[in-house]
Amino acid sequence: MLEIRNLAKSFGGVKATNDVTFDFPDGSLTAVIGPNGAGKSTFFNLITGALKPDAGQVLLDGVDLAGRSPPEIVRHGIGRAFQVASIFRSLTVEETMLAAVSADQRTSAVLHKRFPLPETRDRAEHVMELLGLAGKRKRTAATLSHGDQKLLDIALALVLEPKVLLLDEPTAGMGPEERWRMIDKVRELWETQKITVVFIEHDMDIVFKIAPKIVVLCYGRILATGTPDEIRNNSAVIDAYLGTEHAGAAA
Amino acid sequence: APWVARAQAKTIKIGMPTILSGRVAQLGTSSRNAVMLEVEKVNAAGGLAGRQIEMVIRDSKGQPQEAARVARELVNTDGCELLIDAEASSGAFAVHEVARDLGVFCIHTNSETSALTADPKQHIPNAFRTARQGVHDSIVGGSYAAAIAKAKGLKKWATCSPDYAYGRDTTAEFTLYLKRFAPDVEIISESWPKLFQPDYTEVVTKILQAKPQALYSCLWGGDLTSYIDQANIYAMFGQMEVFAVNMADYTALTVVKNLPKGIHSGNRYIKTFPATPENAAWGDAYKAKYNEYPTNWSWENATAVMLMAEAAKKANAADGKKLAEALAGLTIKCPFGADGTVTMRAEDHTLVGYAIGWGTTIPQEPYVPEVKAGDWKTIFELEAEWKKSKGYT
Amino acid sequence: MSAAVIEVADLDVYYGTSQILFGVGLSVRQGETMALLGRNGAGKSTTMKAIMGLAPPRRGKVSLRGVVISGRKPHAIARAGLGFVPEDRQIFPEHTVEDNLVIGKKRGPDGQDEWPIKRIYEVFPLLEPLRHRIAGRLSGGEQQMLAIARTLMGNPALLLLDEPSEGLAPIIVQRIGELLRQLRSIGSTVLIAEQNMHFCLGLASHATVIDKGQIVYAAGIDDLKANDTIRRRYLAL
Amino acid sequence: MTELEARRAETLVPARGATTVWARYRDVLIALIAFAVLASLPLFTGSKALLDFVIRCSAYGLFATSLNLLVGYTGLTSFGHGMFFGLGAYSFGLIMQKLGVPIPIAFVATLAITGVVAAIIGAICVRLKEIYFAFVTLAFQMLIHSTILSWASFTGGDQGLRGGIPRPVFLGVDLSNHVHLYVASCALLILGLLAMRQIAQSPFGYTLRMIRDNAGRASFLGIDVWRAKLTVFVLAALFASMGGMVMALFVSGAYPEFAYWTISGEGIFINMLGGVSTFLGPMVGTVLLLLLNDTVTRFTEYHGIVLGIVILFFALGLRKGLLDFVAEWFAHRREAGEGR
Amino acid sequence: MDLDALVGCLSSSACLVTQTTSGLIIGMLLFLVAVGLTLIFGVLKVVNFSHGAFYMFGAYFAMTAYQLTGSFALAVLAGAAGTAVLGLIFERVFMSRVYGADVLMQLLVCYAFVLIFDDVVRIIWGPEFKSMGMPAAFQVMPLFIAGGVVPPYYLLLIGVALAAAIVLGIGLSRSRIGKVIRAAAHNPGMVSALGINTGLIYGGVFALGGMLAGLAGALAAPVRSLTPGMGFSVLIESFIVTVIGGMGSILGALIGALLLGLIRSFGSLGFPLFTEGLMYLFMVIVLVSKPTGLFGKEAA
Ligand SMILES: Nc1ncnc2c1ncn2[C@@H]1O[C@H](COP(=O)(O)OP(=O)(O)OP(=O)(O)O)[C@@H](O)[C@H]1O
Ligand SMILES: Nc1ncnc2c1ncn2[C@@H]1O[C@H](COP(=O)(O)OP(=O)(O)OP(=O)(O)O)[C@@H](O)[C@H]1O
Ligand SMILES: [Mg+2]
Ligand SMILES: [Mg+2]
Repeated sequence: MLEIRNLAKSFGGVKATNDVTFDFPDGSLTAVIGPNGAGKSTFFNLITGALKPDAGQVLLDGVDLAGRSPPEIVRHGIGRAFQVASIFRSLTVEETMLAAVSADQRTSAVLHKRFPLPETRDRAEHVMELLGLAGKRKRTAATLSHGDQKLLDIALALVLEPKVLLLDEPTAGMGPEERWRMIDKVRELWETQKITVVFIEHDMDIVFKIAPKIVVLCYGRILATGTPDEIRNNSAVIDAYLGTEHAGAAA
Repeated sequence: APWVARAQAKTIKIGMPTILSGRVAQLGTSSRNAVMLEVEKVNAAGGLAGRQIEMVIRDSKGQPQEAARVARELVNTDGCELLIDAEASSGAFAVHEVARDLGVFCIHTNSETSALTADPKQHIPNAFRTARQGVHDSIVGGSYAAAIAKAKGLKKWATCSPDYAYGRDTTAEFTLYLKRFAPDVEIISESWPKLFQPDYTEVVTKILQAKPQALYSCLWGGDLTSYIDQANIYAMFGQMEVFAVNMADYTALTVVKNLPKGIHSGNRYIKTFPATPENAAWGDAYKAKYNEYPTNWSWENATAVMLMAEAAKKANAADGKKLAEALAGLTIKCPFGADGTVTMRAEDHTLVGYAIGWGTTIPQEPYVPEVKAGDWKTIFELEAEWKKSKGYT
Repeated sequence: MSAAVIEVADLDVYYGTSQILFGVGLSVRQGETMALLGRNGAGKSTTMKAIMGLAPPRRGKVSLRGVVISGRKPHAIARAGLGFVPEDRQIFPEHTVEDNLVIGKKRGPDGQDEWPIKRIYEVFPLLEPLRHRIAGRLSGGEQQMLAIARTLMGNPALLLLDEPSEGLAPIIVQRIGELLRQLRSIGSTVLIAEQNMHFCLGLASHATVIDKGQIVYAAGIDDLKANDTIRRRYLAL
Repeated sequence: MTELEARRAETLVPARGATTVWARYRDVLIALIAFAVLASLPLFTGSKALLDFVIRCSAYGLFATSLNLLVGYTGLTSFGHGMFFGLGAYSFGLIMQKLGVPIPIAFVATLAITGVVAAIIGAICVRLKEIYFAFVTLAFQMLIHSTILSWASFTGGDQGLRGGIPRPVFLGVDLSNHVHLYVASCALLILGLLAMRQIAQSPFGYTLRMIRDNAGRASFLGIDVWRAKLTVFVLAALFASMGGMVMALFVSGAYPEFAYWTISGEGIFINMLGGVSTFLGPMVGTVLLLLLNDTVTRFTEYHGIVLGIVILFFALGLRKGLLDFVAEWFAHRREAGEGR
Repeated sequence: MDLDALVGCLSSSACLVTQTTSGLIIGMLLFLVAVGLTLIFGVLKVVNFSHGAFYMFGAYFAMTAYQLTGSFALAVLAGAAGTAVLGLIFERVFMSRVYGADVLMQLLVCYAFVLIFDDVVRIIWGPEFKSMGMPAAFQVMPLFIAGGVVPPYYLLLIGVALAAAIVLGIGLSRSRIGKVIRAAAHNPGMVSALGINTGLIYGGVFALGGMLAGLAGALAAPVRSLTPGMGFSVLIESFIVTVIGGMGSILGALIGALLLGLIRSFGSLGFPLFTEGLMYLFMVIVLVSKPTGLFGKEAA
């Protein structure tokens, strides 16, 4: 279980994360929404070590990870994908996956053997298969389409076999079709891999359709939590975030 | 046999690595000019033991590894049988190693570092030096300065010299002899600007703070003129006697716009010292040909060619080995000799007997009207002593 | 019917050796809001960049009110009267809001100045209290408004908007929609590229559909709403 | 890039897999052949100048290729890599002059010294980014250069290590013999290149590529970026130091110029000339630069202008190193061929 | 080391004044060169290795103009204007072709011009060093302030440099053109899409940077010897200055230059043999404690 306790971070005067406490049970799927600048990405950055929290705890199965470096946190089992696909432009899809597995198996500093090590193959293969990247294995990452780059980014997080997967706007910049394909994939992963998934999303159709639980952040604080129906009808959320178009629409 | 005669008639190539680009290109060029001036004379007179000289001159950019590379290439690829090494100090040591390795005859013409010939560890039979030697310079300078110090009561001295081997050694030796002849002299301030440092303001002010009665400097070339320009606006020259050993060189004298009167300097090359018709004629001939005055490096390189020509005459061969044998101990007539001759000393293969002296400047030609010649007898005595103190003998 | 403000004909655009646009042509008339629709990677942004001269076309012609502007440098094209709001907004993050606006200030192609800063603040009342804020610290929606406002400062005859709703909270999308309707009501001419159909269909008067670098459909917005084939085939709706 | 383009790019990437073992042996084989060819050169030509040229290529080639481990593979632009070239030359020269140990011992000791110094300097430098990394390495280089100049009693100051480097015969190898020195240099070059090739193709090599492309992302995969950078910094220093030792043997001395920033500059220049995205690019650059240098200085003392114009040709004309350009050109050709 | 001298100086007002002004002088000339460097880097992200050449050309242009006209004002003008034109040409004809290429490629183009410019000077003015000479107006006795010596020429020099610093600083932060320049530094594409000719800005910035270096060269010409390659040592020091101050920051360049000047003037008292090393050491210390220089911004 991932437990967040009193997490706080401010930039200058801005309290980007303000005393956030929340639990993500094992195997849960949670959406994080909130206005632009509410502190959603910051929240992820604090959990994954990209930023050091000013205060608070990030407990994974009881171990406090707050303030540790990204490599350490990754090794404890929290993987993440980025709002803007963050990949290795000059490596091929296959090389990217193999190198990531190598990193996870602590063989990334091996000097005397040739890349790739045989023991990295299966895992890399498995994840490429899972996300439908196998057919594009020889493509250089930079030449992939926008959507495939996002997929590759998620694949990078997944190939480390994390306990918790954090996805920052996995569908950002995608068309309606790709969007749904991507989110179906995320749900499938969640169902088959039995991992804890937390994702940030601005597309309410998606959020309301697939997330059993939603957290709304606003000005760094938790504004509301609940099921899609609860959130949809929460007047504070409507005022701060949803506006009138989505409010209660699908009820 | 006829084939011998033909071989004899073949031209002889002399390789010359020197610095033709970068900050000291001017000096390298003046070395080349002087060599070519003399080689033309030798060739007109029949060449080196009957063989016409062909100079192969290459740029080393002043980098030792390039100097070594060029020297090797001159011998190995271009077929040069003799080398004139017109490099500055570190390049000279690099070429020296090449000469040691290849056994080729080599005259160092520009390196004034005493150790190059004084240190027996460096000694090889096929290498010589026709440059002035630092320690000679310092002995003459020290004794000249001491005389003035005593006459004018200059007790507090400051030094300001470039921070590299030449600057440090020369300054150390100068003060050594200054104190020897004038024991109550005291060095109260030392400055060590970097070679080619663009700005000397902090050095100038530092010296002004120390309020010395006299200043010694072995800055040279552009560094010296910069220094003078910058010291001038602090009105430094009115406040102390200045001994700048490298001032009396045309490269500096003709360039500096507000040359202060009365700077003491050693001669580098100056047309009027030694005050002989031969020397004046040589300087004029050089000026006529190249439209500028010779430099300190010019006379040193010219002397090398003169010595080679005479040695070849004596050995009746242009072969490096025989040339080296003939050269050791050879005395020749030379416009740059203190008494009209210079000698290649046999024991350490370095030039002695060249004109050396000090005088004071005036802002227009002849710039240094009177030069007080140094005394070679004293030089020899003190040099021997110095060698012993260094463990060279 | 008024004359075309912008006329794009036969554009071929390459990135390096790969061709992205194949003979793209479209035209927008005075007062229209034209939606440029298409899937990811269809070439919407590239079309806009090509019009702006940021991705110079190898073939084809862009004319603004009959004057050929293709082949000019971006700044010359902007001066001819085009205003561009790129998909990622590209505000100047270290400048204040007002500095961003000042940098965008220029007279229109006929020397007119219809958008003094006062009017900007009237149309974007949310920006006025933020005028001295560092733009990089604004929220995404505020940045989007700033980007549009900055471009309006240049008095464009035609506004090119690339995905103004991307990555924004629903309430902000709604607000920007209102704003664009307002602009339309004062007679501005707009070319807008969008993925968000809800948003776009409620806004545009005309639509052009691009797919794999080619224009496949162009008509009035009601036509498109009625044409299921096109919508399903190219817009995945 | 379009799908079409991407599919083309696909065909450029050589198939990997079971071929990795073969790839390794292929590298060794190529190295052996290259060594055989180089080592037998003296049998066919009496030209000492050619051998000299190859020795200098070894020295600069080791240095430049090691710099490419930093610049090309890791994206660390060092302006001070030359300090390790100088350090190698000086340490080796001093050990031989002062201690008179057998050459292999001096060789290993020099590597050890370089490793320690590089680890200390690297630990400070690799935290910095881009231009600041470049300049702080430059600062360290200048510090080392200043130290060499100031510590004249030990290093000989600006006059360099004088009096030649002794070369006691070891196991029949006499490095004062020109041919022996030549063969030894070739052996060092080939071994060094082979080792660097192995580094580049190892899992660590791919870690470096990841860091170059996106260091931040690499750290979210569990890679300790700082450690990896430091490791490659030290490894590259070792090979640069080897180059310095070859140079010291060639000129039989060491000079402050070896530790001056210009050496680093030349290294970068060589890399740009030859190309940074191909392993042998720096080697090609080395040969190009040395050839250029040696021929141009023969004909004019205005080599600055000539060299400058040649550089402009590369920079403005090709916009990349020669080998990179050739590799790309071949790729296009192949692509065109397949298109037909 | 000679710490006594340093301590002795710090306790004497005469020495303090003299050494401080001498530090200011060194620093201010350095600033004029460095600020162009930092400006060009800030806007174009180009590490202009050929910047020293502009300093050199400034000095040579000034010397030639002085010899022809005898007017020092014209000489300075010639140095500044000549290098401005040179900078413009250099940017428009050559540098503009390598934007977007590898940073090292840009470095290479600059390096090529270091070589070419030095040889061009050698061909035009000859390999020997030259001296312009101090204009008669400034051949006067130095002033004495609180016991310290300050030559009037150097007061002029400090004044000019300070004026340049103020004009640049205010101009860039207040005026619209300044804002545009800073914006172009971040995002040239967007700036041009807003109707601003970035080519002109780039050329202008290079011309301005060249002009400032040329101005420094011209002002230094009366007191420094002129030689091909003279730009080099100045360049290295300016790099130290810009890196210490933070690449791209004008205030950083000013502070960095003054600090370096003071390090030199006081360092030469306390550490006469390690003044140079002191500068590098200082740079290392600054970068270790603040990895982007004193006023540098973290690259995004
Ligand atoms: N490194 C930083 N330095 C200063 N301020 C920051 C930094 N990162 C984020 N902020 C500020 O913190 C607040 C929260 O930012 P964050 O990126 O977490 O928002 P978000 O909820 O992810 O928004 P969006 O939906 O637009 O991505 C914003 O006001 C932002 O400007
Ligand atoms: N800089 C570039 N280099 C190479 N190819 C590019 C570049 N930018 C875009 N492309 C390619 O050009 C095609 C069209 O891209 P464009 O950005 O115009 O699409 P779009 O319709 O705007 O898509 P989106 O909705 O994702 O913004 C895509 O296949 C894309 O991969
Ligand atoms: Mg975010
Ligand atoms: Mg787009």
